[in-house]
Amino acid sequence: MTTLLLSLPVALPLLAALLAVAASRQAAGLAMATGFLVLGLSVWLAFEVAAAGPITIALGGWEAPLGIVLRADGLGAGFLVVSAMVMAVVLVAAQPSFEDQGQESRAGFAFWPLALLLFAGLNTAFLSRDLFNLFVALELLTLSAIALVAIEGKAGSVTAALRYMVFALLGSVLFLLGAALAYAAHATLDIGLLAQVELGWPMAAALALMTMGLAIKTALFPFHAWLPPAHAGAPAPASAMLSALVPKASFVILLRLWFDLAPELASPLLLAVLGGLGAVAVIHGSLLAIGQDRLKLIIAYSTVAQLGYLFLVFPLAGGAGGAQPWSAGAWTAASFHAFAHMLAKAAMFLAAGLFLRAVGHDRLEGLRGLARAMPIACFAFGLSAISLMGLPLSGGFTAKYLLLTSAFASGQWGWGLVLVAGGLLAAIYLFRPLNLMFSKEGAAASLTPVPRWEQVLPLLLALAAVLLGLFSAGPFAFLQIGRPGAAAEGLLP
Amino acid sequence: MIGTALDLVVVALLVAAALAAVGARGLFAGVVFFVGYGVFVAIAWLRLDAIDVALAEAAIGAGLTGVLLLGAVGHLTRAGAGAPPRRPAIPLALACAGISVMLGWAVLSLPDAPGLQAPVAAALPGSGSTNPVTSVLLNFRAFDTLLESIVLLAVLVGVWALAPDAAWGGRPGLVQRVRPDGVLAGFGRLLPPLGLLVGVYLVWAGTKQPGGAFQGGTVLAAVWLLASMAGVARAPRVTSLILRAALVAGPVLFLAVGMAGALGGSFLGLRPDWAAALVLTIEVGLTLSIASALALLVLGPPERPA
Amino acid sequence: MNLVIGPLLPFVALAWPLLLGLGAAWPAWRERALWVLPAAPLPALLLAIAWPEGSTTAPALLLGTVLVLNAPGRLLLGMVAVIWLAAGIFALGYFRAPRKPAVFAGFWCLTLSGNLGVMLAADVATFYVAFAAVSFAAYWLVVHDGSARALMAGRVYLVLALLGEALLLVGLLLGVAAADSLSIAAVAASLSEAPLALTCLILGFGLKAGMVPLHMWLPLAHPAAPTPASAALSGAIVKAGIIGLIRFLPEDAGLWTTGLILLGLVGAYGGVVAGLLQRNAKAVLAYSTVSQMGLVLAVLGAGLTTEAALYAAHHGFAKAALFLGVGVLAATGRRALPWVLALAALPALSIAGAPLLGGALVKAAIKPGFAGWLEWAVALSATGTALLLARALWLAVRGRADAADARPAPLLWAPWAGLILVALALPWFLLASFSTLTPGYVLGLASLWDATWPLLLAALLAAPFLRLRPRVPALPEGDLVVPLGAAASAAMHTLRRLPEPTGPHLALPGATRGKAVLAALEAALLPWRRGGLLAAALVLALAWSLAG
Amino acid sequence: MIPSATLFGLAGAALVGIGLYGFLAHAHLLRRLLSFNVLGSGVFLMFGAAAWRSPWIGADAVPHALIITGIVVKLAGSALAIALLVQLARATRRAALPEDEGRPP
Repeated sequence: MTTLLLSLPVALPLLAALLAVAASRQAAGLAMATGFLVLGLSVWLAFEVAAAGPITIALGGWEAPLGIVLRADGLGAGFLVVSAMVMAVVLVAAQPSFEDQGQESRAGFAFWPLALLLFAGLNTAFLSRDLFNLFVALELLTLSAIALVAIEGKAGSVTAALRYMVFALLGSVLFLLGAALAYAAHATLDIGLLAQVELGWPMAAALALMTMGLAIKTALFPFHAWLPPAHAGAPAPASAMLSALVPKASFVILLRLWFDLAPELASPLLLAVLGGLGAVAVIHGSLLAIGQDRLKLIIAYSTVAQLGYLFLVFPLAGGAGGAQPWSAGAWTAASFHAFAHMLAKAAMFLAAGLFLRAVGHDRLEGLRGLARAMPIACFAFGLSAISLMGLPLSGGFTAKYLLLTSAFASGQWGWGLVLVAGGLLAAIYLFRPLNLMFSKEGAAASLTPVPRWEQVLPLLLALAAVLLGLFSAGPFAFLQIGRPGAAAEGLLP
Repeated sequence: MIGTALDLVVVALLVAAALAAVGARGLFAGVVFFVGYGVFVAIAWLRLDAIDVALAEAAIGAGLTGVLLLGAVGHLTRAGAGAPPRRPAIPLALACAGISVMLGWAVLSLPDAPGLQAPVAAALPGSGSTNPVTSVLLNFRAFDTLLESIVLLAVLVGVWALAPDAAWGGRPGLVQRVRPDGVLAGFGRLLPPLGLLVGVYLVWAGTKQPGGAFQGGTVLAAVWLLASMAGVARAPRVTSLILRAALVAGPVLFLAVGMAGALGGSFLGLRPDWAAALVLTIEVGLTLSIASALALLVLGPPERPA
Repeated sequence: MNLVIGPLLPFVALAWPLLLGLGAAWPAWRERALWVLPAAPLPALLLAIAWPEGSTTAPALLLGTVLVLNAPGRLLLGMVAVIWLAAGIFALGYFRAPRKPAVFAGFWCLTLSGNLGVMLAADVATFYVAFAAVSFAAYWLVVHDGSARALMAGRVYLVLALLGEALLLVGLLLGVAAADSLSIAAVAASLSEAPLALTCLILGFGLKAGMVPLHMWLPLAHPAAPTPASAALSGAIVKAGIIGLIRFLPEDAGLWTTGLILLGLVGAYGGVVAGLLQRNAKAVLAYSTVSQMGLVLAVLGAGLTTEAALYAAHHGFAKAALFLGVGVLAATGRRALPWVLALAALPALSIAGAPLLGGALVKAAIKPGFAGWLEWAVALSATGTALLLARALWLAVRGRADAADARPAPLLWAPWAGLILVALALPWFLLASFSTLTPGYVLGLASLWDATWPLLLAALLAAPFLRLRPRVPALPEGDLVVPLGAAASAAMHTLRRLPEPTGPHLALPGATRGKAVLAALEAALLPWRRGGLLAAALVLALAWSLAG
Repeated sequence: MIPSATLFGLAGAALVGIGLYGFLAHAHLLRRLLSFNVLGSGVFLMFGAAAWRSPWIGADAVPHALIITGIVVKLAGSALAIALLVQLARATRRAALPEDEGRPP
């Protein structure tokens, strides 16, 4: 049973993608069914993990180092569940734009297999323990994502896709170089086995290469400039996947490198560089988001900032700090933040897509008074904004709270200031669209009506983001399952 | 001693060709140098006793990539698209040299650890192939190979998605106009049967000797491309069901075998007594899909209204 | 995993108002939404009166919610429930044609739930969430009537509430970090080693409880709200700050022991002086709250926790009764005035500590905390209180109904009378368990005299004023002393001038330029060569540092 | 006598440097892509050379298989990039990203 539970989240999207190519008429239904099926399986898997601890399977029956090992621990299964939630909703939301209307169309053909392959790549990245396999999974994920960026076919989106491509190629070749060095030095690619060997100079170079490669793929400042045009230019369901899900794959691998594979090797410089760039990303991305006049660009720049928070986990919980009592909080906070961002950002992009469809453009002034015409979607946008700002009771709040506690507990005040400043700046850049949406006077004269069920979809995700904060003790405990060095007690009673 | 001298010559040629390819003044010259560079890389692989890799490098790394690059040069020239010339960048050169030094140092300080020769040899019987590379590809690390064959498909979908909306349903690539009695047409008629033979041999041999689905598939793709350029065979429409079926057949087969294994307790596991037959079946299926995907990637998206 | 471990009622008490508040938003009920107000605090009342002590846990809620029912919390929980119940009934009679009843009812319920939550919470996360709920939701109660004065008060309230929340959050985070636990008890125990956290917490709670000099919002906000909400604000909501101090103050608060006593006494007297210069009955009552809370802070500084809770509870009942009394007097004509005034004077006398009333008991209870000149200072403050409340009643009488035979409706006077009764009687029952005294002590001659002389002094001081009626200078609400007043009015001036954000562009100075600079920076990061060079250089630096 | 593994490993390191320089320095996207392919084969050569460090046991088949996979993935990336580039060239008549030739993006 465990074999199926671990392999189906990867195999099902792959199979559905292949079938979607062959029978594009049924692609939409196939994709939606796959989304919910994988969600169900992931939840089931999560329950198994919660009951029995981390689950490991060796593919083909070949144990590492010869074969590839998949492992579902709290972190992997948690990401699996949340990304499946996002994916299931996004695939449903994509149906009106991409379902075949009798005749097969270009975008209608391409969207579904690409989305499903992205899904498969993502799930593999969350589960796999093999560096080279992770490389292939990242390639599958990234190439599908790039194709989705270009799917509008306009010159702007092709430029954005090419720019993304160049950064992605650099990121993946650096990661591959690191993986190759790791194998050359220790004749294994398995993270678990590499964690047990004495690591020398080749491995130091390998880790530096992989870290930079993954940081570039996660769009860490200053390698973020490709992200806003790429995410803002894609159709809304694609934007939701790109912004909410894609960067998390490389980030999870980064977590595995520095908390599973070589925690003791992390140098102060590495931690400072990652945390520092993350902090700059928070401020820089937020300030730029304040300056944008198009809703989708605001949301995309907000992604730059929100991804920055994730990197604060390195100075707060990495290296020598990993043995400290506060590290569990910071380590978990990173995952929490990623979860909250996944849910809230996907909701925001879906809502923005509906606004765009209703108004015809996504310039801010078009939002004036929209709350009366589309109350549900505007409410969903507001709820997601609450989580992004980190207001109490939302998932974003729990994450920031945990990060702040660790920052104070470890005496690293500076990071705490960044967190507070980032929350304030988020309130400022989200205030403008919200204020316009809920303003009393003026409303777009002629709105294209948007069916109510479509407005409910972002609301579901936004509610999940808030519920994550309301019920955070369970997820907190779940994430600890299989956490390396989990002996250090957390901050919870 | 002679071996080292030979190695040094190959290395010198490699570096020189790489410098020429990267630094060539003209775009076309750069691509030609790159194809030459690919040949030297293949030779280097032979020196390292990696015949499978050498075949793959020659067929895919130099051959197909070269064709893709040449095709792109043609498209860019026709579109009149240029770019500013390269300006020398000293800090960048220093940083790249630094990376090389770092890697060189890493190479020199690799610990004296043996690779996985022993485990591979131990697992080889019952893996379905006597060629260790094929065993790794289709059995020990089958998941990588499965994903990789699907990456090709993902990219093909992405390339097709760049077609103009009106051209959807048409045939991939621009229509070739070939003189019916020209040299290309002659080659186009003569070479395909030969290539077909080579390709099929490579696939069949792959289970025992160097070769396999990727190398064989590339040769078959080349055959198709040649025939299509010669006007002998026309690419089917992108909506063709047969084409779509051919594209997904290999990965679907692979995945089906893998899922069957999962029902038996291990995802992508092959029963030792059936392994040989399964490996061959998967190889054949993959070859078909890889050949069609590679050929279609070179042809590019459909560009004329259907 | 069990959702809730332990009795369910504490959660019901918190969730019930929220459910009612949501129900009030139901379109069909919107017009009659106010009817939910009296029902909202009922489960909490049951909990406070008839439930055994103990704790309840919901491991999955927030970071693991723990609610505890124990002595000081139970008393204040009951006080909150009773005041909100009375105010809720009063509101039914008070609002003829309510403005946006559903919004009012919704935020009323949310504030109530938060107010109950702070009395029950035993873990930091729940406490903070409840505190934030009571702080922010109360804003809508303050600005309910939508007048310029209310909006102005609301703005000041919001700014200071935000400041308080920020202080509180930082303090809690630091405290949790120091204690390495989310339990309030553990945090409190470790606060004596974390002076910064303690300071942040005291300032945050003090702000809510009207501690000088953070009290400025209080005399603005309490009078601005509709009368039932004023009663809840001054009677119940300020006690959120008091319970915070009761729960979090460590045994050894270091310098803050003295600090609290001094700031408390400054508030106790300053509130009297500033309150006497007011022209509005509700503003005078609000300053009286500042003054009384000053005393409670001093008691807390002296280390008498349970006595402080008892004093605060009595003040809650009596002050809420006084606020409602202003509303009752406003509905009373000349004919019924003597009776109503006589009743209205009872809670005032009680707060001033007149013998045999509940207030005399609680005043006696806190006396052992002070010695020497402090004892005198505390005792003398009752004189100020008496003067202040007399002025409040005088102002309220001037605002009585025009029609001579107007009578307050039962919905107005019944809850009011009920509150007065509780205020006068309850201390008799609780004195023994909340202090070292017994009720019999209060009947002794010495203590009767102790309770009487400040009132006599007050009467002596008031006599010349009543006779001569000099023109007293007026002090604007919200300003305590002249320099602070000037600063505050300057601040208020600025606040008034702040444009309401309307357009999509924030009119910040230099925004355009900053935007251009940022865009230039972003453009400078975009070219591939720069990014690539940076990546290569970082790889080298990281590899070097990792190998070292 | 220098072992082939060392020699080709060092050659691979050099090729990585050459390819990386071209990849980062060129504004012309096709040249950038060509350099990326040089960079990639340098990585593979390093990897493959390491598999030949113990010629007396024979070559390690695992890196060989991984390299074949890598070559195919690299081709896939190049194919998508080239298709995008051709579209860009047709739409804008340029073969470089705007910011790399000093135009506003």
